[in-house]
Amino acid sequence: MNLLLILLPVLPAVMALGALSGLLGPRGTTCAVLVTSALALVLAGVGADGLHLDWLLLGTSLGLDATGRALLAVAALVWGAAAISSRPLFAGEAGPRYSMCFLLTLAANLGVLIAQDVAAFYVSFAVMTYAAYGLVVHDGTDEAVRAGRIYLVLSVAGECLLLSGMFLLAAEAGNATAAEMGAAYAVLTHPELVAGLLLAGFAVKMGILPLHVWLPLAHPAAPVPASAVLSGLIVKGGLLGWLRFLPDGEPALVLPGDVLAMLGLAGAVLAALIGCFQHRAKTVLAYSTVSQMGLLALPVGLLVAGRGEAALLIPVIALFAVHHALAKGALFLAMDHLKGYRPLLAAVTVLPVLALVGAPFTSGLVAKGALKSVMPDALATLVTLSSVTTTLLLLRFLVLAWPRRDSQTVELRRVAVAAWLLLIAAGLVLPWAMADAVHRDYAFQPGVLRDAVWPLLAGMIVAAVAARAIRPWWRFPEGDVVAPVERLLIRVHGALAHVLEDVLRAVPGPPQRLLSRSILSRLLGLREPGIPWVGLQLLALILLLPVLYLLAA
Amino acid sequence: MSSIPDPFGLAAAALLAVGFYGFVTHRHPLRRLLAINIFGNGVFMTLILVARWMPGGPDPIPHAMVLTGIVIAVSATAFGLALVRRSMTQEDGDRREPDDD
Amino acid sequence: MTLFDSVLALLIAILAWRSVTAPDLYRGIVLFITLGLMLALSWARLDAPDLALAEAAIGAGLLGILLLSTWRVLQRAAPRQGSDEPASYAVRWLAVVGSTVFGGTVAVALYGLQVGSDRAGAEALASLDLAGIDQPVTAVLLNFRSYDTLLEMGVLLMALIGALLIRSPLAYEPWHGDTAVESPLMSVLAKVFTPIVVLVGIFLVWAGAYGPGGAFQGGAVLAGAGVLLLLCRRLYGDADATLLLRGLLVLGVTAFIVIGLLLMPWQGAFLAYPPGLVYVLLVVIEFSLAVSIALSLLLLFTGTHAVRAVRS
Amino acid sequence: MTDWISSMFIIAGVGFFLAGTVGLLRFPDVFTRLHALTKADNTGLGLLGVGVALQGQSFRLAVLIALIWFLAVTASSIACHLVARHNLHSEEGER
Amino acid sequence: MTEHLPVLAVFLPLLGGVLQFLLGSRGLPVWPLAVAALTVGCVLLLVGAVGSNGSIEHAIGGWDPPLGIRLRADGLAAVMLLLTAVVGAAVSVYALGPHGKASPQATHFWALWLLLWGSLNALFLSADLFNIYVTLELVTLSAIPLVLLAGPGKTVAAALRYLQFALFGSLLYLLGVAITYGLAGSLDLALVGPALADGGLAAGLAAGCLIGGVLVKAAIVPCHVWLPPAHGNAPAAVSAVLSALVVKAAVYLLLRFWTEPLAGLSGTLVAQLLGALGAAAIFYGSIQAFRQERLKLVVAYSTVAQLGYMLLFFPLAVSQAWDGAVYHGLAHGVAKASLFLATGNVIAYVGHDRLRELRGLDRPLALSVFAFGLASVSIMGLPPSGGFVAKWLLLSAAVETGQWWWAVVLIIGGLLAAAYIIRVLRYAFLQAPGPAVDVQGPVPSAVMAWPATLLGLLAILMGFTAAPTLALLGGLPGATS
Amino acid sequence: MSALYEAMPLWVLMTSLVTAVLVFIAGEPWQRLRVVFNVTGAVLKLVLVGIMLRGVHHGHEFAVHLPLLPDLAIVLRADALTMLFATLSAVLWLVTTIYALAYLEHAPNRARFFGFFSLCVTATMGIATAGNLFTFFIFYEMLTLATWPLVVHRGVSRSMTAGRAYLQYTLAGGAVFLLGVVLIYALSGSGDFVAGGHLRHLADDHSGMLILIFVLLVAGLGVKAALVPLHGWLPTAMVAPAPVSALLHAVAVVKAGAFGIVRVVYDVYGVDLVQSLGLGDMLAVAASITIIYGSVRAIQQTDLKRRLAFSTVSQVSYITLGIAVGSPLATIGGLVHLVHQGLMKITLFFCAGGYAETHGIHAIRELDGIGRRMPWTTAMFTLGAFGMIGVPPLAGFITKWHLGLGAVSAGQYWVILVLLASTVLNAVYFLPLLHRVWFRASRQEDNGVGEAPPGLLGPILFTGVASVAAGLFAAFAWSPLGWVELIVEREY
Repeated sequence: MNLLLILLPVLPAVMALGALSGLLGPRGTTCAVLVTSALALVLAGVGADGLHLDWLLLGTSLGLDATGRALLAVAALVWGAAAISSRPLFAGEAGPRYSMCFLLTLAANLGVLIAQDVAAFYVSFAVMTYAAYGLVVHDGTDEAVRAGRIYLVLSVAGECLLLSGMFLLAAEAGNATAAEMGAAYAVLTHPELVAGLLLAGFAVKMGILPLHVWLPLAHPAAPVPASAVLSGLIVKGGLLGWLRFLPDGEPALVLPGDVLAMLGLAGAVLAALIGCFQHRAKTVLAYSTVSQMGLLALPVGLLVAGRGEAALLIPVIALFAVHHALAKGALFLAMDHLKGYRPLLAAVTVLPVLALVGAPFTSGLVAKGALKSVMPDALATLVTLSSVTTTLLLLRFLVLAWPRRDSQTVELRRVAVAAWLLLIAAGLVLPWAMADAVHRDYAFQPGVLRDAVWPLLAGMIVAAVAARAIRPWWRFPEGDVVAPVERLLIRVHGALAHVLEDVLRAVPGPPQRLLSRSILSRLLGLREPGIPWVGLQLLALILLLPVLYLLAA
Repeated sequence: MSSIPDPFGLAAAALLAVGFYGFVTHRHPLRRLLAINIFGNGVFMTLILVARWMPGGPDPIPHAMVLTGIVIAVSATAFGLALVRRSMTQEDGDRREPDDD
Repeated sequence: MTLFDSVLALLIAILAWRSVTAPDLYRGIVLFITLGLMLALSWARLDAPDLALAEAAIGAGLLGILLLSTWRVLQRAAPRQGSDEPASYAVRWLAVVGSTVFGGTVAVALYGLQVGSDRAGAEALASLDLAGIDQPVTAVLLNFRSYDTLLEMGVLLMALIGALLIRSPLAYEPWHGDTAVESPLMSVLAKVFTPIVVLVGIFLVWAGAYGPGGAFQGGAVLAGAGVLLLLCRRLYGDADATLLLRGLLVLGVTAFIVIGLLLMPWQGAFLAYPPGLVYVLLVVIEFSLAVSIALSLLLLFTGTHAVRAVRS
Repeated sequence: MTDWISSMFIIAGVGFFLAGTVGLLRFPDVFTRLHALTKADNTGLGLLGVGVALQGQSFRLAVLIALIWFLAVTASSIACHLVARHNLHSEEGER
Repeated sequence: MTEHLPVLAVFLPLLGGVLQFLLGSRGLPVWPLAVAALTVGCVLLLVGAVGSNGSIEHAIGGWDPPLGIRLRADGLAAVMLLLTAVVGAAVSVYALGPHGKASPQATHFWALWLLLWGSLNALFLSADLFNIYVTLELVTLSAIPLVLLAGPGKTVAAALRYLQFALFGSLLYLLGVAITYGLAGSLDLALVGPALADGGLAAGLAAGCLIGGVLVKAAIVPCHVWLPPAHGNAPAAVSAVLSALVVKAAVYLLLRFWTEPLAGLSGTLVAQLLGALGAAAIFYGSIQAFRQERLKLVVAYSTVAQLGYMLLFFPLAVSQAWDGAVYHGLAHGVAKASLFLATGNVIAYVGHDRLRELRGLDRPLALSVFAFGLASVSIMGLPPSGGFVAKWLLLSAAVETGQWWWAVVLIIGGLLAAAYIIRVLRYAFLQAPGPAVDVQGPVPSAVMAWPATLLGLLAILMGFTAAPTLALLGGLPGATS
Repeated sequence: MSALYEAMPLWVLMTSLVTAVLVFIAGEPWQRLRVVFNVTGAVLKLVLVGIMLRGVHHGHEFAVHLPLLPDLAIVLRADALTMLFATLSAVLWLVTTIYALAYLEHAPNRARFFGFFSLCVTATMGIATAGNLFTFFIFYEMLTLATWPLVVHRGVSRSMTAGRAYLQYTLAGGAVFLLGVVLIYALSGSGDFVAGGHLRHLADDHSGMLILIFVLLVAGLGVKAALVPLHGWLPTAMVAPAPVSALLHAVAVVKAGAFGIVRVVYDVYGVDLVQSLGLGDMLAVAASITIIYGSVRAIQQTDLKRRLAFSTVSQVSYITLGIAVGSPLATIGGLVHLVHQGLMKITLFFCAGGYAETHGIHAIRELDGIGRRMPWTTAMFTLGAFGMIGVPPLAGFITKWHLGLGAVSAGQYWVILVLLASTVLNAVYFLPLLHRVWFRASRQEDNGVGEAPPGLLGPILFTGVASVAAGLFAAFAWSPLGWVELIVEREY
């Protein structure tokens, strides 16, 4: 069974090469993805014990821990739906390239899920990052290229942080697997430095507050199925990194854990507020991802700071991640189907919105409920406050995304809608199935229900008031902080280039310039001495020799 | 050993000096050949002096050396003179490289 | 006698200086010939009779006539070139200082020479009887250091080949009998003098065995006779040499080498003569050398491949 | 006794040489100088030869000196003739 | 029998040359080649004999020194004879091309060439001061007419200047011999040493004249002005021999005098002076070579430069420096002969050697350009070549004796050599419409192309097999002194 | 073992030497014969190297002694380190020969080209199998001489100036190196390569001299290893035809310099002596400056091959950096990069050659949208580029990984900063290239010319896959990394 594990990333990778050469048509690509998803589902269901291949790369060990299995199931579903909905893109003019990127990202994503040791994880993580660039920049518009560039810059920066963290970790602990992480940190000389670097590295991918700027730019620029996968699954890669490579409860790691928690909470609130003032539905959704990831960072921060035992926190984090992935994936895929005026479909999209907000009887309820259950109550209230901001954000989304009456009807693709609906259904059912008994009955306690409803109502009231009060709806630039920073960087780069230019010109060229023209010309101007002078020199020589002999005697 | 300095020693030194002077200062090849011959005669004079100063009669070996030297000098000079004749009688154009300055 | 010697030495020095610094070439050459004669005289005084003869015959005589005839050829080709300006002032001044210092050093070195008695010369004189010739110089030339003499003949041959290659001969065209140019006395000169000179030459070669003289001096005198005939238009230079003439030219060298190589296996060394045959061999070698030298010097003078008598 | 006679001869010879040299220096043109040289020097040489032969006390030496004197005389006279002819021709050529 | 070999080595070519002059053009291609083959055979036998049982002596005429003259074939002489035989054989084969039966003055060429070969052998074997004077004259007076063979018109001035310097050098040398004889009373190299050692001013002057005379013949820098016009205008075969052997013989004499007659004299300062002369030769020669516009002049000036390396032995004076200097002589001899023969082929094909118009030659003259390349590797002293081994030995000697400045001279010399050689090689590779042709000669035949290539290959091979040659050479004579 | 088997390094050398001679003799018209010579030579060499590899793996010592001077011999010895470089050269020679045969289909002077080409490989093999400094120097200079005709192969004035610059640098470097070698032989009496170096006993009283010699040796080798002040010749030498710049400037010549530095540091001085004399830091600083400088200059270049050349300048210094840091892990990183950089860089140069040959693309801005028309070449180019950046599954990552670990274990933390800076810089000058290749619409009209001809594409694919395999299967026993671990474990 565990041999199948290795097949997960290898199959799509091989298919990607086929896609590049054009042998694998659009139909072939979709089938490939579906087959891989099916395999993933089977593995998620059955579960697989660890596999260690010492000849691959630096000695890779693969395996499926709890969160891994959960996310694997979700990944199968979301990738399958995204593949079905991006079938026209596979057939497009840049089809082979898009399908290669799509399959490569799928392979890397699955790799991330099953990789247990540091090197293998980093391999899949890096390939996922670079392959995703292909998805972000697919349209080729200037906006996409700019988003891609920022995405790359930040990703490369993130990779550097990760790399240095790993060097420090692996230098002392060798290629440690997730299981031995606790022991590894004990032996490290500067555990807090390593943890800090790893946290920051994965935070870039998760879009935690200061490093989130690429997300609101990249996701809207990418085509719809790509952004669905980006928001739903690839972002979760960072989460897995945290869970696997940061020990829980290390005394030295209190500071990084708390910092993460604070940033997560701030992110959840601020991102939602900024999101409200956006003018494109996909950007709003992107900001919603940033805010949800902030929420998710909170329990991880606590885990790392040792403020809660792992056994409680990890299932909650997994549950919340699954819930978010399914809901966000469905919402992004919906954008495809809301093009034509179809009120019925629009109504269906409200379901994942409600789930995200945490309305009763939705997956959000059990996920948020579980989240609050493990929190100290002060933080729990803050989490409920974040539900308000999330409601505001998603209302903004609904306002923007609701199909206008006059928009021209677009021919509906039956299969895509069916897959989308399946996804929504799974979104509603799966978290409930996953949550264990404690969470389920906790969700139905009266207090929790009350907490689930009042933020919804409060959100609606504030939205109504705001709609009237702020007449010209403010316009925050997408990716908020990035625009000024980018301008600053461009100016600095220009200045640096000039300085470099002068320095290089000052450095002397190849050696012949060293022999300055005058010396060389004078040397070459040397003419043969005439015979008289030669005679004199000979005479001088003959007289000099006896003198030297006498002197030396 | 001869009591007072043998006058011919000075003559030999004079010949050598004049020969060297002639070789250095003169540009015309014929005059230079003359100077070389004078220098040669100076050397032969030295050899003969050395032969004469040996106690017990003139030493035949330096004499043989001088004789051989004279024949070689003459043959070389004859060859030189032929060269000079050829270089001078060629049409003046390319006759003399601007070698002596 | 030292007074005579010092006057002679002073005369030589002055002649040499005047010859080098003579304003024009002709004067230089004439002074050089006189210097040659004076040198011959001084070497006679330094009791080196062989060398005096050689210097007079070869150094002054043959070289003199060569210089004069070359000068005449140059005179006809480029009249003014004899007296071109000497080198720059600085060079001349430095040359004077340099050469006087050089002369002085040589003089000091010569007079400081402690000439010992255990010399190669003494040994040569001691083993003279083994050499089969009682004239020491000729014994050294033909027996003790015969290798040098052999190589020297090679030099002569090479110089001749070199001169031939240059193809600028002094050859005098055959005389066609127009008396306006020729004075009657020339035929007298040729008829009276030539036999005497040839006689003296042969005598000199023969006398080498027991007194001053020898192949070189004799050969030179014979060459002189040849030159005389040339000047009197009895001989003229000719381009194609017969095998016989070339044979005579190389006779000296070949005889020497062949005798040396043939005797080597028996005597154990190159040019080691068997005691019995020493005298005979040396005479044979002496005469072949003389013939080669005479002919070589004559051809060196004419610069042609051969000389041919005028059919009157 | 013979010393007296030989010294007499030698002094006469030198005298003739002296005359010849003075002639050489003083005479205006080529021909006169040639004349002085050949005549005076040859006789001077003859006298010197006799003087030296007397000193030498051997008949063979005397014959040799006579032969040398004879050669010297013929050579110098022919030489003088040729030089004169040459100058004569060259002067004719110039005029 | 072996002690007769030196005599045969000298007199076979001499007799051959004389008889060639006698026979005229009748026995042309066969006779000289036969004599050449015999000489090479004799030299090889001699070298073999020296290799196996040390130096061989032969007193000529049966008279032992100080009276008679002795021929001595020791390590150094054997090595130089071997070099002469190798280069001689190659040049003889090459000369069949331009100086074959039909060419003008062929008899004179072959006569003079055999005489030159004989005199070179005589010089290397001679161990008597005056005899060396005579052999030096022999070598010069056979070399100068050979230069004239390239058409008297354009070579007479060069030959005249060469003769003047050669004559003056020889007479200066003879003055040295005279004073030495005065001091020592004998002429044999071995016997003269002690007398010169305590001779004071006279010995100093004698040594000065000896060295001065030989420096003129060896064309070391102040007195090199006669070499470039002579070697530059001579026919290819002749300039190869001149540069590789004749000039080398003079430097050989310097080495010989330094280690035998003048060994007694305390020559530390003189050694540094000679080293300085060598360095000046290297720099001046290279810079002039870099300036020349004609290919043969570049190669001629390169000779002036390369001879400087052999002079570096004197200041170093350790046995390694001795091996290095002699081995450099050999490597340079072989490489320089190859260069000149290759240049000869170029001139035979194109009619001129103006460097700027020699483009695109590597197609028609592939073999010659290849030979030129191989030889220039040795000239530049780059591995794997004989030149490099010599440079290595000299460098190690310089470093061991702590005189690092000679090491710097060697290094810079190598770079300068590379500068002027690459400037020439560049034209072979330059892709252009082909060389400007004055008179289109035929593509050089095998007999002209292969000698140069074989010599080039030998120069490279010498980079690998230095041990046997150095064993033959034997260490620094009188290394103990 | 039979003497024949013992002298295996010599036969390896002879195969390419004999090929060179045969090709020269065959001359221009015999095109088909020349192809046969070349290919058989390359294959034969590969087989022999394979046999030697197996032999060395079992611990068998191959050695050949050619006595040159009484106390000095040319020694050809095959130890583990030799086999690393020899295998790389042998494999890449075969690949490049096939590539060159296709590339120079109708070019003039091919006999001359392939002759000197084989000579170069002989020199490289010589460098790899050299047993002492003297033999190393002989083949080091022979390499210069053999490469010059290739650089000036085109014969146009531009390649002539490039040739001159190349020679000025390399000959000057060679001279300095010779001085160093002579000093070593004078000081210690022998220059043999002995694991752990043979100069330790001189350390106390000759430290000053040892430092001077080290500087000389590294300067001499630095020219070919393109350390910063001495790298000027590499970008200008890009004028040479693609196979030349591929094998020589990305693999043989540049690697010879780096390999030399490895030999000097490990087998002449010994690591601890180098560290104790403080030379390790000096070398590390020099290498770091080169890495940064090379990358910065690469960013500025507009011509593709010049950018790759500067990238070579910076990448080769990884090897020097790995050695300079000195800890076993860093050494592994440095040495394995010798192979990885070879594979990746040769792929990039092959692709550049492919672009130039099929579409006449030289400048970077002409690369737009080539991915669509030459997907496979561009895919390999992408793999090579990512490898250069150090993206994980590829070989580059393995090197960076080990260098990083080595640096940390040696306590040189600043080295990690250098590694990261170089990764960022590499990304800055490779990623826009990749973007332009894949995501830009191509400006040139579609003239029907599609993928590169098979002769070019085959080698590209081979080297591309090889670089991926070297990364993926790194831990495999027979992979470059496995072999390097064997070296490190044997040497120290």
